[in-house]
Amino acid sequence: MARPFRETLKTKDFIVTAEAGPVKGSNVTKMIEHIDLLKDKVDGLNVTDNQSSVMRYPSLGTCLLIKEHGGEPILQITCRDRNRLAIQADLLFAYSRGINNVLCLTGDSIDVGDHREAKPVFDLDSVQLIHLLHTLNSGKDMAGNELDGGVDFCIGACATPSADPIEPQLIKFEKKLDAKLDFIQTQAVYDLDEFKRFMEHSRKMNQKTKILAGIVLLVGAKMATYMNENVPGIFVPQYLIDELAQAPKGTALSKGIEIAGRLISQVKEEKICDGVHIMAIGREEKVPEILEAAGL
Amino acid sequence: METKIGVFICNCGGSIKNINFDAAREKVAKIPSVTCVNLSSNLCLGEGKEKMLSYIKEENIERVVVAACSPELKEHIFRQVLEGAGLNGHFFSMANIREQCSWAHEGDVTVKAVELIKMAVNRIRLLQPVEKKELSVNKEVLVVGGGFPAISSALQFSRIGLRTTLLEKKPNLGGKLREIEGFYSLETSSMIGAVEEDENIEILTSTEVVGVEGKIGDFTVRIRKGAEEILRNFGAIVFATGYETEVSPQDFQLKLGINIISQERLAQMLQASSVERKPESVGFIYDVSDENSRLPTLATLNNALTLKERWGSEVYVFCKNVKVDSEGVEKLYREVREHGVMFLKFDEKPRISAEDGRVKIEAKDILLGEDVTLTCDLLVAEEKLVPAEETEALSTLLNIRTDSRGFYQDENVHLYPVSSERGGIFFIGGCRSDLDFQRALVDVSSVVMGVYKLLSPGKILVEAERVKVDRQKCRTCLTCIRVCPHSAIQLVRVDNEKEVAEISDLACDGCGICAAICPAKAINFEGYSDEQIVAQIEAIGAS
Amino acid sequence: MNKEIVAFCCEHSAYPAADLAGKQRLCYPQNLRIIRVPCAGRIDAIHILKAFEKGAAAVLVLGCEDGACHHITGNTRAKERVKYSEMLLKEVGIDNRPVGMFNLAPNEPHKFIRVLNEMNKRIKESREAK
Amino acid sequence: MIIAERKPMEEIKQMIAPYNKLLVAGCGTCVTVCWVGGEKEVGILASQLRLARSAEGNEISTLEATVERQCEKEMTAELKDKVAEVEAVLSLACGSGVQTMAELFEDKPIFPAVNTTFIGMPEKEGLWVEMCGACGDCFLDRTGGICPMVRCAKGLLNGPCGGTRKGGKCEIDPEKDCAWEIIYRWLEKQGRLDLMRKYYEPKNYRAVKRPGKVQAMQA
Repeated sequence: MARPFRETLKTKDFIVTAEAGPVKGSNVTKMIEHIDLLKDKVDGLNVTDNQSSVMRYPSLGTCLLIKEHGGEPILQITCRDRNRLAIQADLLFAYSRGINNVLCLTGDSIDVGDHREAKPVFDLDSVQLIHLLHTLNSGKDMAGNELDGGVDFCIGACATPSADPIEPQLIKFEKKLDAKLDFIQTQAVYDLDEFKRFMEHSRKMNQKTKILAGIVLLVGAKMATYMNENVPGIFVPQYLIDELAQAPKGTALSKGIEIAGRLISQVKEEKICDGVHIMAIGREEKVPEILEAAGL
Repeated sequence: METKIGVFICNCGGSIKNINFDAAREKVAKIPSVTCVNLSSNLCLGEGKEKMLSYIKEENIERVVVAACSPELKEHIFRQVLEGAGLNGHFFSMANIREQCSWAHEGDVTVKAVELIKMAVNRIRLLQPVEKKELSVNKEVLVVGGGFPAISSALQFSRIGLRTTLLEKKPNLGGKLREIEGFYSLETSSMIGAVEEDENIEILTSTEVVGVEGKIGDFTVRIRKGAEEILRNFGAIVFATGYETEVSPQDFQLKLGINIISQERLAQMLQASSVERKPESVGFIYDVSDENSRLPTLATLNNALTLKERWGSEVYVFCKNVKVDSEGVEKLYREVREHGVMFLKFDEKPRISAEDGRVKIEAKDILLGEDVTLTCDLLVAEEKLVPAEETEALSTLLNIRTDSRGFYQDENVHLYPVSSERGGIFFIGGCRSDLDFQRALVDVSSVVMGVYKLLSPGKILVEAERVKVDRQKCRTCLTCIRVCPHSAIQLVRVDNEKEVAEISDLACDGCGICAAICPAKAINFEGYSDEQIVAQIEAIGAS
Repeated sequence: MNKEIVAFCCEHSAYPAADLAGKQRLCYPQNLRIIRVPCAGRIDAIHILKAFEKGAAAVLVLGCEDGACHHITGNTRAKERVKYSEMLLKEVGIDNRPVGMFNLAPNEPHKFIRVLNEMNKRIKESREAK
Repeated sequence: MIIAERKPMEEIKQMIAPYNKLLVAGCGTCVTVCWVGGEKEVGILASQLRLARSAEGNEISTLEATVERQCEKEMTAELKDKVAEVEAVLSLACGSGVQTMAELFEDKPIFPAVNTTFIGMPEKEGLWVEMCGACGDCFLDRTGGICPMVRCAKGLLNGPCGGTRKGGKCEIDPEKDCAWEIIYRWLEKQGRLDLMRKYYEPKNYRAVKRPGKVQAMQA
């Protein structure tokens, strides 16, 4: 059985988590393959919650699969699709089935997904969701009612080190830290100098929360340029794009793996933060190669 | 009782040949409200007009339709006849059966002519009286600026008896006068002396306009001098705020320095009694970015000539175009060439680099069709004309547009040369375009004529409430105020209660944009109301 | 009416251009009916719709040249309103009766004729398509 | 002010398909000001419908009327005679006006010709933007006078989402400033950034019990 993530956070020097994206449909074979491949190589497996507002197999269900296959799941919850009743109910269920780690997110806008006419809920925001988790941990629900059988979640949230402008984001980040977090998983990081400045700022505010740098696998120069133009809060420096573009035909992906590995080992060697969170969007099977490239 | 409408049909001295007038007369007589139809062949001449007048009186005609030539030509003449007969001049409409009917078509056009008359009758039936009234105007003029056009127009206003205030934001009058006096043998100090001595001219220096309220004949201007603000009233405002020049070496990614200098710096060097080292070769470069280079051309030619004469340097001029359309510039250009100045014309931007403390210019000469490389001791960089600093702020304050280059009003042919979309506000000189001295003089005369016509009678005759807001219907949505191109609409408070839009008869120029856009249909444009327009449509094809 | 073109002509540009066309005897079909307006900006969608309700074959709004409107924004507004009217007509299924806005100077009688011919051509085409 | 936009013509045509005599009724208040339901638009819509039906060979006759405020029974009651003459009413008022009309004239079908969209203000001539969501629990004192409930696409109360684009633009509209970016700038200018650092509890979304009712205290 996998080690509880909270314990890992306390004891391990360099923590590695990875992301698993659920399928669109009920065929979970491929997902199980990924789970089996990764469960022993990383300290926790995040499951996205209708990522990019595209309807998929649920985060909660996938976490259950991970648990059943002996992995350590991290349940991602967004505020977009559920109101406070539904979120609390889901959390009670999760805890009762051994899913003890939660990453609190606002959620992408409905307008970027595949069900654009849906009603956006956003009954809570990510900071309020963190507070809600603490309330549940204290044995009560949001309305102040006692719970018959409490919960004890390990609570995480995300941060965007490359946002521009950064100031309003930092204020929100501070609010998240003030709400007490066990861990932070950041948006993709490529510019480590910028990330170091972000870390300096975070350390000033809070020493306890573990921070895992987000590593998104680049599969080519095109993807990098696309992300720069279209994905808020991500900035791939030009030299990395050039490096990818100059890679011989058919080797861009391995170049991307090499870059990811390089970033991870630098984060580790320079002790920039407490670990990394690997997002190999749609290429979960490549995570072991990234780990290998990083020398882990 | 039904309104009596008289229709006068004229064959314009027999020049309308393809209408059967008797048949037309018969048909027109059957149009409802038409009480009499009169045929004529010279309605606009003395005899015709007299007959028309007596006919109106005899038949007790209340409204008149004239079917003849284009209203563009004779409308005003016929209105006078109506007024002479004691009718409201507005109760008149023309059917253009000549230019837009008889002359425009082959074959018989009787049917169409009758229809055009029917359209006019339909319209005139719905007209409401429009009264004329005289509004008195303030006869004082404000001239903003301190350069040649400002000083010169102030002097002329004074001469024709209009009290003038000359307002300059700098501490002294003169503007760029001192820079050009050499070219035109002007005496700056004597001109300034003349305004200073003129009792009809008040001079305010170090002063700015910070607000303009009101309308033609009746402006209230907020003026700031230091910390003090005062309100003053004027009948007309003339802006002569000038232009500025901008050296744009960034076009070549070079900075001004010892080797690359501005025209202004060169002029200073030329005026100085001695220079450290006379440059052996000097290059000029201009007209890199746009065609409007009248003044830079003049400056370049003058400076090139002086350079030759004083220092005897080699002089090269790199340009796209030599704009010689100003008075005397063709001659000056020839003179400059005769002095040995070389002109090199390019299409592509020349490359400029530093070489051993000198400046290297590489260009493709389009006349020679060859690449030319020259090295000069000194390069005089292009100067662009840009709007004066305050232009943008003033344009917002006045609600007056600037053209695509940021200057006032140079592009609209209806306002040319010095008027603006707001009556009583004028722009002259460099603030509206790249003008040479002669053209600036033309501006001065135009504005003096314009203001004289406007203010010297002391009153303006306007049509009262021709475009009018129905206060009951006005929803105070501000749409008309936002869209009026002449800033003629303001909010007013009625009976200390409801705020509604009100149109100034003085400032309104009668375009009807507001009447078209008003979402509450609260604005009526008499003569062009919705009903009056639709009534004309209804007459079409009815026969 | 059913074959007439209703043309709202600005008195600063198109109206004198039409006069000039007559003076120069540039003959054109008789189906044109000009309504003189102080500015193309006076004309709104309702006037265009009403003309069609009365059976006009086509509606023209003619104003000053770009950048040279006597009332600064009248011609650009007219252009927008004609576009809007086209949309209003299209959404009620009336796409066979053309409406157009053109800019011309008072001394352009030939352009006036060109615009007219173009409109008559469009009327013919849309009738044939029907 | 209440902002609305006209419904798609197809929808309107379908609603009124069975009727041949119609009152097109405008409202002289908000919808006039936002160019959608005043006297002018009433004229245009009526003309459009006549054209449409005439083209179909199924003529319709229309009456046109605009009252000052269709949401006031006394004012809308003025239309009594006209309503009596027609088979149905097409109202260009906001949802509130349409319902007032419906309540007054129970025996007549009343149809909405516009979609009531939001409470907003004109950003410039002819362009209106949403400003207020009528939540019944105003938050503006804490956000520099900018409502994150409606001006943030997600209605977030504790700061911007991670989707903020470069230059502080909104995730779903690159033209629009992120509401929280504006709030930040304004509070910073006022030296009140501490307001943004504060944690705000989840909002009471039931501050107004539906259907809403406000009883004035003064008499």
